[in-house]
Amino acid sequence: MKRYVIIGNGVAAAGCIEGIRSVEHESEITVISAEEHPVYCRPLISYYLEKKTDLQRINYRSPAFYADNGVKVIYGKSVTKINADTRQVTLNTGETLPYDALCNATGSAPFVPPMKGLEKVKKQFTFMTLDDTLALEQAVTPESRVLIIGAGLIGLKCAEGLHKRVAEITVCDLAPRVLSSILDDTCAAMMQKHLEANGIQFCLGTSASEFTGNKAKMQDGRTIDFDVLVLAVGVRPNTALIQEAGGKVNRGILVDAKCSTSLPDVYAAGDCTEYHDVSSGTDKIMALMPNAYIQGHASGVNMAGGSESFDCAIPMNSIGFFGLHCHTAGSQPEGCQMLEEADEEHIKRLFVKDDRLTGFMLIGHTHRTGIYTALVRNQTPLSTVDFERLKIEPQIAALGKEHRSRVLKGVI
Amino acid sequence: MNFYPEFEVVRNDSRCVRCRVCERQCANEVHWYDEDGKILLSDESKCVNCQRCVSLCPTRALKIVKSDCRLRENANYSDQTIKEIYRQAETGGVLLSSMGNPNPLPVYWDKILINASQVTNPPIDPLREPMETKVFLGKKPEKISRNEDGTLNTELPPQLSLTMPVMFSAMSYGSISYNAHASLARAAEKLGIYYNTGEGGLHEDFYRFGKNTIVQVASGRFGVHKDYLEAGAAIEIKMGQGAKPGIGGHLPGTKAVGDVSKTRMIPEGSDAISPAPHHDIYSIEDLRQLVFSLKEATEYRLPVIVKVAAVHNIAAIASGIARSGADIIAIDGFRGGTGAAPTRIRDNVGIPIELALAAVDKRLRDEGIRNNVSIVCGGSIRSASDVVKAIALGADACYVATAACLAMGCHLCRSCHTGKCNWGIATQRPDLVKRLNPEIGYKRLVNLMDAWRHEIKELMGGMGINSIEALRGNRLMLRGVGLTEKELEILGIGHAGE
Amino acid sequence: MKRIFVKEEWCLGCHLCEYNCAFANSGLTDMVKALKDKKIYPRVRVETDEDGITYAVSCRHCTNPLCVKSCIAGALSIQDGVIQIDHNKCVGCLTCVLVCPHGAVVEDEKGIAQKCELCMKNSCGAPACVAGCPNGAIVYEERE
Amino acid sequence: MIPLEGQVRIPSGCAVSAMISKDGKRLNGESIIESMVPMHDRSNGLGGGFAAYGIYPEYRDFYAFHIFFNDTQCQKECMNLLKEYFEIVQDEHIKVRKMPQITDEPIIRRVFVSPMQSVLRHLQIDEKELVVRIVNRINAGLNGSYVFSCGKNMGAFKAVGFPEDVGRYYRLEEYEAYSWTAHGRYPTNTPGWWGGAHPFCMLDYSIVHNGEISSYDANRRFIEMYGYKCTLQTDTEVITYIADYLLRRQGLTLEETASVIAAPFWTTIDSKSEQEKNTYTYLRNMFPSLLVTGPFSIILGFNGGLMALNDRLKLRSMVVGEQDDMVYIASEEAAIRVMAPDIQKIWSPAGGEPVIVKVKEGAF
Repeated sequence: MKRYVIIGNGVAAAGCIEGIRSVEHESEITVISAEEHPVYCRPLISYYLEKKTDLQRINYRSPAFYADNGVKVIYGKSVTKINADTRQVTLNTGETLPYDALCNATGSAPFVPPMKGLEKVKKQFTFMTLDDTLALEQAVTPESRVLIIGAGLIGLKCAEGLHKRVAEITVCDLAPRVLSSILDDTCAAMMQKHLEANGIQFCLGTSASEFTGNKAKMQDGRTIDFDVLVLAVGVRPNTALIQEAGGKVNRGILVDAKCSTSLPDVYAAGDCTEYHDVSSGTDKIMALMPNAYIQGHASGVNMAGGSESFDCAIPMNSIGFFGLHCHTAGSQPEGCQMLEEADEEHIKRLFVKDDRLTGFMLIGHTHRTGIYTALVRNQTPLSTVDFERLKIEPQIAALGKEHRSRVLKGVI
Repeated sequence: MNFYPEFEVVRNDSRCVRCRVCERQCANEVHWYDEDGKILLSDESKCVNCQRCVSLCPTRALKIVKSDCRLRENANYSDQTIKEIYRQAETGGVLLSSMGNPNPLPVYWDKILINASQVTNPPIDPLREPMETKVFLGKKPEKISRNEDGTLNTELPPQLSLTMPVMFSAMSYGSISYNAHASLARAAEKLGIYYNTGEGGLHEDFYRFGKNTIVQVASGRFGVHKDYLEAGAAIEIKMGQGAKPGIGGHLPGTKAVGDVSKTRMIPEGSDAISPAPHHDIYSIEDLRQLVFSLKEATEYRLPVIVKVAAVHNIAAIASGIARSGADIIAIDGFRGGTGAAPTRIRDNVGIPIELALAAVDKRLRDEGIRNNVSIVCGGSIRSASDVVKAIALGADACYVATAACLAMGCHLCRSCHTGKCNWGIATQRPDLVKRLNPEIGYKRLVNLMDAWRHEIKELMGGMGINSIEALRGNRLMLRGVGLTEKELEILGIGHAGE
Repeated sequence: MKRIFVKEEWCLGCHLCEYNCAFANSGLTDMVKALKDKKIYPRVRVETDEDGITYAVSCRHCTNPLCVKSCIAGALSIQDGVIQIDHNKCVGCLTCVLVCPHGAVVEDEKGIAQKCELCMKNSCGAPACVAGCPNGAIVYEERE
Repeated sequence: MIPLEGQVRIPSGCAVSAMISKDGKRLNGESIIESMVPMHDRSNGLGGGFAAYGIYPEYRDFYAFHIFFNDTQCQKECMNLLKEYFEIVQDEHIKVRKMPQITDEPIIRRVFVSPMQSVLRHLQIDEKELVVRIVNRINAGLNGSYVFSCGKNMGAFKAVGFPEDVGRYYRLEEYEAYSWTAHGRYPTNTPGWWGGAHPFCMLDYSIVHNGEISSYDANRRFIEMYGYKCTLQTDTEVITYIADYLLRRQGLTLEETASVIAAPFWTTIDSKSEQEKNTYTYLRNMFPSLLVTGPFSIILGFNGGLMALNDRLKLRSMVVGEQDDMVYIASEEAAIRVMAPDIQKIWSPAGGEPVIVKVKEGAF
């Protein structure tokens, strides 16, 4: 019997629970959830606003999930300290919990840069949690003018979510383009155009220098009137617990393929971690859902004495606005070659280096892109596939008869 | 001269979902999709009414109908006759046809009815009682002999053992596809019967079905060598074919490709022409020599079948064969199928199998030599009742080919000679051959024969007969309807009501 | 468990599997009504290789499925070995499309994800592509 | 016009009965006649008959021809033919008892003959073959003459009428035989003809048969290849010829003959030992056309014994009883109980399983 403790209650935690239970069913698992909700996937909050999901459907797992898996959830409390020597965690209530294996799945938190007069803005929100969302929902009316600071994934998804609920949305960002973390100028321009066509206004390449009441004064001199302010500038990994306990932390918590931290029997998974990107060959924070679950699962398996590695992580994103989807994956390393195919409504950019597909950006054409993703993830030598055909469209046909035979005639 | 096409493609556009399966599946390229109009169009002049498109259309949006555009009505000069004259006037060539004679000549099977037991003896229920259909084919000695200890000497001349009195008759590899042969071979093995290689040799892949294979030796001797002769369970000397008595065969060079040419041992792309006669058989005594040459070559292990077309003096011919050393006579009636034959010959030469069979069986009995040979009859055996009637007339077993082709998907469009069989049977085009999956083809053949066997048993049971031997030559079980005295006399049966 | 396997040597490239799939999952009882004048969104796709060989590709029901692990809505799950999608939960983020290495999860006409569920949830009860294949090129069977 | 016997095939139901002493004890015909009485309803008065073995000990070396003649002209013609091939040893009336139940009687003669050796030498055949040929010739060729019995030391007695009446008519109580068979006929579409009554005989083989075989024409057309002429178109006739062909011409044993006529099913054969399997397979393969199907129970009588056989599905009743040296066989147990009221051992043989009874060597 082991005592498993999981800090956090997001999908990494769910993955961790399922990972543990794929190995054993005896030991107790305790989850410490700061939020008062059972596990949900944070990206769903914009879909909540958009009414594509609701408070029932938003749950990541069934209502019986914790009971079925023998998990005790401590809601509304947070961990203030990990003592790696004594192997216990301390909660904000002062109580301590011993552990034999610990998973730090603390995720990330919004980062709000200091802005003059911000504290005086009454209706200001971050957009990370369900509670943020419920509060924002209360605040907006059909007449609201919304100003969103940050044209990244979170800001834009928030814009899409609010679109039908409010009168006007303006998104501003210091960066000169939207989705600057995943798209290049050309792709970003196409997405921006599409967003604008759907009524989202942009104010890019500048930031708010001062708020006066419901007026934002921009650095370039413009002023924007708003009723509701959403701050979506960025996020930061929650690394403090590990760092304070003496674990190695860079920008995120450093973990290996087994999701181990540098502390004994302490694992970390999800948005709080920094790990190896095979597409670029560098360590980085890849705060995205599939990786969070996979890391959580791997950490769970390893905590329970099994063995599971996540050694093919790559950054990737599937994001869409108003019906236009954008798929990106991998990276664009120095010296890579870009192969492009584009028209008015679609862009396909494939990045190739050293006989490998290192990454891609696709807008519009997202049919079967998983085949490209697999090439990036598996670092498949392009000389072994029919890349000319693949460039035209992703297809099993181009991966060779041997691969096809394995996939279509066997159990995968 | 241009004709209005024989068939019309009727497409119910309100049902067409543009899946384009018709376009993809027509080897004759009748259908095509017009991207501009987003509509499927057809060139009906190419249609042979094989029904592939009709069969595959998932919404039943298609039908093929006979065109009602006719030449002026003429009972003497039919449309067909006139069009054939036009075609010949244009090409100067012999007209070619495929499959069996389609003309409305008498089908005696349909004028013969089968008996059933009432009151004086009981019908037998095949679901409750054993009902035997096993048949041996081969020569039976005049007399038994005993070993020194008085026990029976149970050795017999080579025999074929069939679980039911039906075999798949000769269709050469070349005239039909690899997959068709694979289907037939597997089905024969599964059923415990035999299939026949035809005159094109035996593909190396099918040697493993040898114990269910009859290897044929025809006038062209294509693919005949020692291993081939020894590979099968019996050897058939093909003297003639019901669909084209008196002429040889012609496999067009377009079908003699790849493994076909290799199996036939002829150069790729060359026409395979088998001569009208066997040039070493100009008389019955020559046949005897060939029979014994083949027996000698295979150490008397295998029965030898002599296959002849049903022609006017078939009884005398059969009598000769029965005395030639042959073990089995196969008689092929004039309605039998072919992969290609001159139309005039197919439609005008030979006699019906029913009359030929009755005449041969009677003659051999009259001469007391019926036991010298088994009789296999073919040439349009279409159903279990045809089989039962044939056995009652005196056949030991039947050969079926057209029915087997139908089981494999053939729709009797009679275009085998074009080599573009849309059902993957009478073609060598790889994309078309692929359409016959032997896994399916063999199961359908097995199903068909299983069904026939059940029906044969039902019919036998009705007659109060529980073993097929007791049906053979049991002509009392048959009555004719609407037949002349002469026809009844030849068939050796009474008229219904007698 | 039984899975769909492809015998490409018998695939005729007729594409009927795609139409049968689209029809089977239309919820309608008449194919004409279901498919007439509509773009079809089948869950099985016929591919053609460089030699002109065709074959149908549909979900392989992987034992370690990336799509299930990647689903942000928890809409994808494995039930008795069958990877199923809860269309009611799917929000259409298409992450599953981005991760499926076989290209077997695709967007449907409503913009959410769909995939082969072996016709377990429609009235067919067994894969319609298999039942409708005219040449036995798709089979539904148990394999190791 | 109603067709005559031989012009049409006649299916008929019947009663059979037999008794035999294994010790060769000779018993008069009283018992066998009585045995047919309880089975009266199995006949319809259109034929009855008996065969008796061991009745002519004093003429044991001569063939006893029992012959019907329509008139004296026929008789003269037939006797002339016989004289060409045989020495006539004795030519007499068969004594009958006039009775109202039996009418339309033909001339009934008994002729003991001996084949002429010169004829046998000339034709290069044995005497049995000569008898068969000449009998076939008379029966098929001479209108108005019909040899209905032609074995040695045995004889058939038959007529149109109920069997018990026929027995009385022929005064069978005056004959003593170690083996008796009897038959009552129920033909369905004939006026009845004396020659068509059973038993049917060839040489010393006699057949009484109850049933309607479905293999008739297959059997007939085969057997006719070997010189037999099935003029009566009855089952009994063809079965007799089959028995003659297999036993005499092919030299099969009774058991082997039974395995041809009522061959074991293939499934049964498959369960046998290798040697039996070979034998049964051989016999079915060799004589497929002599398999008899459809319902039958037959009793084949011959000098020195008899064999009873049912079709392989046992579609007709037949029971066997045994007491001391006597064996009884009949369509119904009631018939046996008439012949042996105290009998204990009675059983019903399985379909296709021959019951062969032989009189002790030297006792007949």
